[in-house]
Amino acid sequence: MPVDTKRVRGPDESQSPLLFVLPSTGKPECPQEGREDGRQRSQADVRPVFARCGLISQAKGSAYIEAGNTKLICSVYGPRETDRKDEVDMKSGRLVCDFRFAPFSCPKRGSWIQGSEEKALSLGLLESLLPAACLHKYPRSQIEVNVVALEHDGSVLAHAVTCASLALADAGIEMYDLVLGCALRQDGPSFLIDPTFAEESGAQSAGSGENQGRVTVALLPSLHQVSGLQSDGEMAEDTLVGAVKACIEGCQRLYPVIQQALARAVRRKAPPTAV
Amino acid sequence: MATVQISEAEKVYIVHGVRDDLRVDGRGCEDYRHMEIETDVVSNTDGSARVKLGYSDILVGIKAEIGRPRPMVPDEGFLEFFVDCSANATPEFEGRGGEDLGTEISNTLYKVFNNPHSVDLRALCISPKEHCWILYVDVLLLQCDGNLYDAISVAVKAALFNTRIPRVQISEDDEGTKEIELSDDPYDCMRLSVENVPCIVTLCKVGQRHIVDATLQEKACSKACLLLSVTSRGTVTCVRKIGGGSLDPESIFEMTETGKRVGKALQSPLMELLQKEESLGKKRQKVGFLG
Amino acid sequence: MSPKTLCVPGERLCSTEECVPGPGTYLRHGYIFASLAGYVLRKNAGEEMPVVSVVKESEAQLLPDVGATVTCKVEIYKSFRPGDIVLAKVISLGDVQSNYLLTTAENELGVVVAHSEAALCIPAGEQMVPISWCEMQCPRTHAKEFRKVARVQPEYLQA
Amino acid sequence: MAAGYNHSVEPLLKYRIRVKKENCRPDGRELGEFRTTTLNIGSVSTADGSALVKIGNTTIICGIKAELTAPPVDAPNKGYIVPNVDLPPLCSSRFRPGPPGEQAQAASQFIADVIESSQVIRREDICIEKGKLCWVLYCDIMCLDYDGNILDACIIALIAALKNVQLPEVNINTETELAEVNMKQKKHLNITKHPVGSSFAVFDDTIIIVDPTAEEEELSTGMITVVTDENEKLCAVHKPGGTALSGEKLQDCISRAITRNREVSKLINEVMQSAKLK
Amino acid sequence: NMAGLELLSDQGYRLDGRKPSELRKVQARMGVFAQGDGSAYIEQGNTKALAVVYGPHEVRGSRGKALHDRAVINCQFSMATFSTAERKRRPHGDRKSSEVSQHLKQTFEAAILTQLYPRSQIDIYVKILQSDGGNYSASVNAATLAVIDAGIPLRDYVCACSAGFVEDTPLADLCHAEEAGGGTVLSLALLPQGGQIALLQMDARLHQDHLDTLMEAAMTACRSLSTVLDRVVREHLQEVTTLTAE
Amino acid sequence: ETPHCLVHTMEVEESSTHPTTALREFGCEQNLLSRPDGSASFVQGDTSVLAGVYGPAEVKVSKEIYDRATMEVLIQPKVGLPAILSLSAGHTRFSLFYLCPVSLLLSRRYKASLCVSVCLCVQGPQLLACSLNAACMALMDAGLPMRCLFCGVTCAIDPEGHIHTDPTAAQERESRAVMTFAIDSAERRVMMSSTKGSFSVSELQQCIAVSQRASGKIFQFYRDSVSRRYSKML
Repeated sequence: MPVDTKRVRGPDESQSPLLFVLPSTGKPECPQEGREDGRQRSQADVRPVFARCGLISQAKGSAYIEAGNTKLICSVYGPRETDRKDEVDMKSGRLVCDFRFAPFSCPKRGSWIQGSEEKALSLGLLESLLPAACLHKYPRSQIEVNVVALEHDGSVLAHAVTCASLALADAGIEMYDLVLGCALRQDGPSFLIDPTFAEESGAQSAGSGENQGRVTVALLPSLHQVSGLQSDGEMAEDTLVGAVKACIEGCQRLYPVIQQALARAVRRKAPPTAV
Repeated sequence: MATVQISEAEKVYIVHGVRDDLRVDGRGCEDYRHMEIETDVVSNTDGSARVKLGYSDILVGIKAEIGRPRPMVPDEGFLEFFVDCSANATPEFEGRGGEDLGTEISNTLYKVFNNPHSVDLRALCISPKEHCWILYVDVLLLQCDGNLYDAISVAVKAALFNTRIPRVQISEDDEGTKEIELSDDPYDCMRLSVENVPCIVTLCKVGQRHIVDATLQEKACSKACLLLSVTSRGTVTCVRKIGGGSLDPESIFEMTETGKRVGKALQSPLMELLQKEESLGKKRQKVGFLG
Repeated sequence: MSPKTLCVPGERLCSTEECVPGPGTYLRHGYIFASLAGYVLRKNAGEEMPVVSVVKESEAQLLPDVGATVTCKVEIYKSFRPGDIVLAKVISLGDVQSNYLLTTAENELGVVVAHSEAALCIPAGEQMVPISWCEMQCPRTHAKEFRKVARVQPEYLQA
Repeated sequence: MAAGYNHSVEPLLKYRIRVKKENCRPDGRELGEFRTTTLNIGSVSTADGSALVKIGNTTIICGIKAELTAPPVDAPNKGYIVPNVDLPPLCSSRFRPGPPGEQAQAASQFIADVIESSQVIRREDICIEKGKLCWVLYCDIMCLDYDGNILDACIIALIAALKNVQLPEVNINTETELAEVNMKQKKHLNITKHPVGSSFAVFDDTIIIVDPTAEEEELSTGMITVVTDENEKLCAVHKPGGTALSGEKLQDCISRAITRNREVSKLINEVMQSAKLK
Repeated sequence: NMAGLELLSDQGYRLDGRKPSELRKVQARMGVFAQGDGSAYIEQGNTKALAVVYGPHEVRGSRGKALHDRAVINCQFSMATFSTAERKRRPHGDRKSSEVSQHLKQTFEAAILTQLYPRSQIDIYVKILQSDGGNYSASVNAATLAVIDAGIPLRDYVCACSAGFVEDTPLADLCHAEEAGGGTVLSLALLPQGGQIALLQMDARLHQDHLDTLMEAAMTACRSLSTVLDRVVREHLQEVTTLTAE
Repeated sequence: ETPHCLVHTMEVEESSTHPTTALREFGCEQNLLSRPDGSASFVQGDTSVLAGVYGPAEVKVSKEIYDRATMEVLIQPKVGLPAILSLSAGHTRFSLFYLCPVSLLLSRRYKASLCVSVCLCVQGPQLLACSLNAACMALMDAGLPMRCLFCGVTCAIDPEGHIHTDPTAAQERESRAVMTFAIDSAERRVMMSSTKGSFSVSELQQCIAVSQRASGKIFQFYRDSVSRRYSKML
């Protein structure tokens, strides 16, 4: 292993105290009906979202989103001259996405070095945003989207997509539509929309070996197009279709909140009387 | 060649062809190209396979090594995927040029296998919390001619089928220190059940229709693809939208349906072929790269 | 025609039969959609149909359009020196390898602000004053230097 | 940052003339005036301790994660404190993705030095059993908005986050020799010193301003950071090159730093108090 | 020599039963891939290498790399992660494979008539699929066939072989166990017709008196390899001409 | 032409009036490398540093800054890759990066590139001070126009509150605080400061005063070695 000389180094190996917690006696019952935070199963019951634009003074556009305990911040820089001059297509702009977990954002401490999960999320973010951005309007240039997860409490990609599209709109990057994200955890016959970290990674409820999986959908709400779709686990085809439909519904639930956040940002930057 | 650029006229020609269910090479929308599969091609691995699909050429080698189980799942072994997009396939991959594609593919493979049924990971455990088998699944891209994911998934499945893991014996001495002994007999080994190992079907939306096993030219006409990994029972283990375009929900549902059908149909001839090849045993003429 | 209507990207503004699409909008299936978050503006420019556009705030565009006049930094001996602020016009986006192609071949284009080279003015060269269309002079050392001087139009200096 | 562009015509000169003439900075502050400082603690529940600090636009978040490890061989009765400062591309267009740049490295080293010099925590306090088990406190400091003077903000965030940390009780099982963690019994850390930093930007030794913005930092010809503790002792006088300063000017900076310490200590205490009430 | 006893039996046979000057079995095929301008596969015993050649084509990346009087030879040597007994973490980029890449480049700069293609670039990529000693040699031999397959003019075949020294006996074409034995290993790339040496490399020390014998052993091995390669090329040509004639 | 070398060492006597400004013997050799435009080695106590200056040279277009010279500072250990150096070596780099441009008299149009390369030959205490001195001598040797010279002085405060300039490794280990200053030759002001440990304001001011006094000796040493070198050349 190469030694990291650009950071203050700690011990070679350390373990989370959570691994040494004594198993508590009474196992908490797996709630079949409701969910831990009181939301309903198998309904488009998304967590209330708090969204704000324009928090980062240095960025062209920025957004902060909080859904339950999941907290994400995003900045957009550019359009500016592209780094990669060898890129084949100079007529269209480049979108660059960088997703990161803050080291303290997950139950287990993460490394500063971008891991493969972060790379996969960066790519998922990029593919979900690409269909919405009018990149042909920005020849020879690149637009950078940086997302940092400050706290990961489930559905992180879905909210990252929403957050990034808010920041892009705040930056005044031309877009065909906003992009909204919604995630789902399929648990046997029922599903949990916008799952928390525990619901996302938790064990299946008893007695249902089939149809366990996770789905994330990114939606262009007014054009009604799916710009991103990812799933894993094991699902029958009709379950999967149902899950995608539920996610689309979840995205639509989010739309008014995001519209309001954006309108607020527009009004703050230039009060209606000024125009 | 990971991607090609084609002219507008070519695009129109391909899109019109697909509309009439007639592709440039004469295939229908749901037909695969000719596929060649050979297992046991690299002798110093525990399992290997080579798959040729069109000119796409994939070599998979699997090595089993003894390691420590992950703390969260102490009674299971695990799989590690690595995809080497070698410069042999295209000069673009020279140096670190193939790394991004390599991580993208390996991340997808992790998702495809992220479920308890694809591979019996418990069988890979030697002694809980202490020792387990780690299967290093190394994918080597030798040539790219479109539809890498499908070819890679078939090659991985074939290589897993071919994998033989030595049997181990755990002996404990007086002080309680455990020692692992590998069986001396090369035929005394463990096989993996690949019954539930999924295969990937990538569907590309071209015009208003979707096609399987797209060539590079066809891929260039498509704005968005849908990747599905399907088991022999028709269960979907992973879905991913690939590419810079969007899809309307209806076509996603149609593509899922096609994907499931095609993926399911792909499985039994593949298993038959693998079993037939194995039944030849030592009599089989190994072709490798010399054929 | 209320200017106070807010919109977000992807909102349908009107059909093409009512309006002509302007900046900040795009066309799709015969309708005009917003591509920016901002205020909807409809302007009658004397033509038959009003132009509909979306404006954020008054903000200078950072990327030059072809034909637009830009201020940038260049270097060609005798006409320009590094650090000069030059008024130029973009004539092409250039190809993959090269950069933007600019021109100053107009009386109004050329060096706007320059600092003297002279060693006496260390560390910061004094800002020079133009004395002809091809020369500028340092007010402190009175040394003359060559520049392709622009006949500056006042509106460009406001920014 | 379209705004920054306009200044490039004659930035330094203009700035200097304006500050000299009006004794006032572009944002209306006086030379010795800090921007409004706000503090929020415990906002990240995945961290064992966290704090978010804003000095004007500059935003710094510090999250502390505690893990278990074996004590260092050369100091078997001590634990580890591992501070790292990250300046991600998120916070400003001047930073690129990838390994930490010069500035982030220098900041990490500086924070590590401040912890060591000021003895914020006695490293013996976080040792659980000599030579066997100790805590390692990963103090990850991340800049979310870079508008100058990150060092001051980093120190405040670090101290506030450390005060927010609660460590679970750990025992070593005498039979299995394995650690046993009791999440129900948690204890605060013993913070012995409260260092506070004050950064100054120097303009050719004629003007010294406190708490520079990113733009002022860029224009300045030198920077200096003075860290003091509550006993008016100095923990760091950090000046990486730049314009030279006389001893008297340095004394002015130190005096300002001492008053700043009182201001910030008061802020931290207030926020800690109100957090306890919740 | 401590490993000497095991490496050479009393009867004068090597670990795998070969005589000291005997080569391992060589099997090769040209034109294994449809894409790329030339390709070849070679097996030398258990060492298996694939080579692909692209070019001559325009210089990629920065144009500053182009040479005005000849072609740039660009080589990358890499090893499949499963090619060695213990799994490799990275296929290339480590010091060892960068060194072999550099040696390949030097070897083929000496062999290819680069002046015929000024301002252009020729890429040679070699992948070791299975490694059992003599990686460099197998790479050179595979690359030679691939270059010929690409129709790029060569001064001569470049044949490479390794040789080692055990108890005053020179051994040709070492396998992994013999290479790892700790003795001197000499790698030689030869243009056999004129007897010119394209590359010579030796690690560990050797008494000056032994150098000639060792060189001679390596050169003989290279010459016999060249006849094998020549046969492969002729057979391939035969095959191609009959195919095109049909 | 063989490079003109000059080895010069100086012993600073323990002066009874200022016992605290005692400096150990140090040595310096200028122009000992042929490749760089200027070079110097500086030996101070157990620490030895070699510095080379390359430039002014043409700048790479990609690294060009339109209104100033491009500075690059490299720190290398004597053996092995620079990657093995710890963060504290980065501190030396950081300091030099901000020090050199101030002391150099470069026109703002001076679009050249300058590279200062420092090789840590024997890594002892006071690496920072020693590196500063070596770099300054190398800049001088390169013949670059300079506004002023600079030198590095290290002081340590022991638990009893005594100040030691140029502390030994043992003194440094036992000390309560260690500070290193860079002092300019023109007005003896503080150009750079780096401290470890905690100390009072008066202790800081004392250390600065002591360092300023000590700097005089180092600047005299600079002068002596240069004048001796040129007297030989003429």
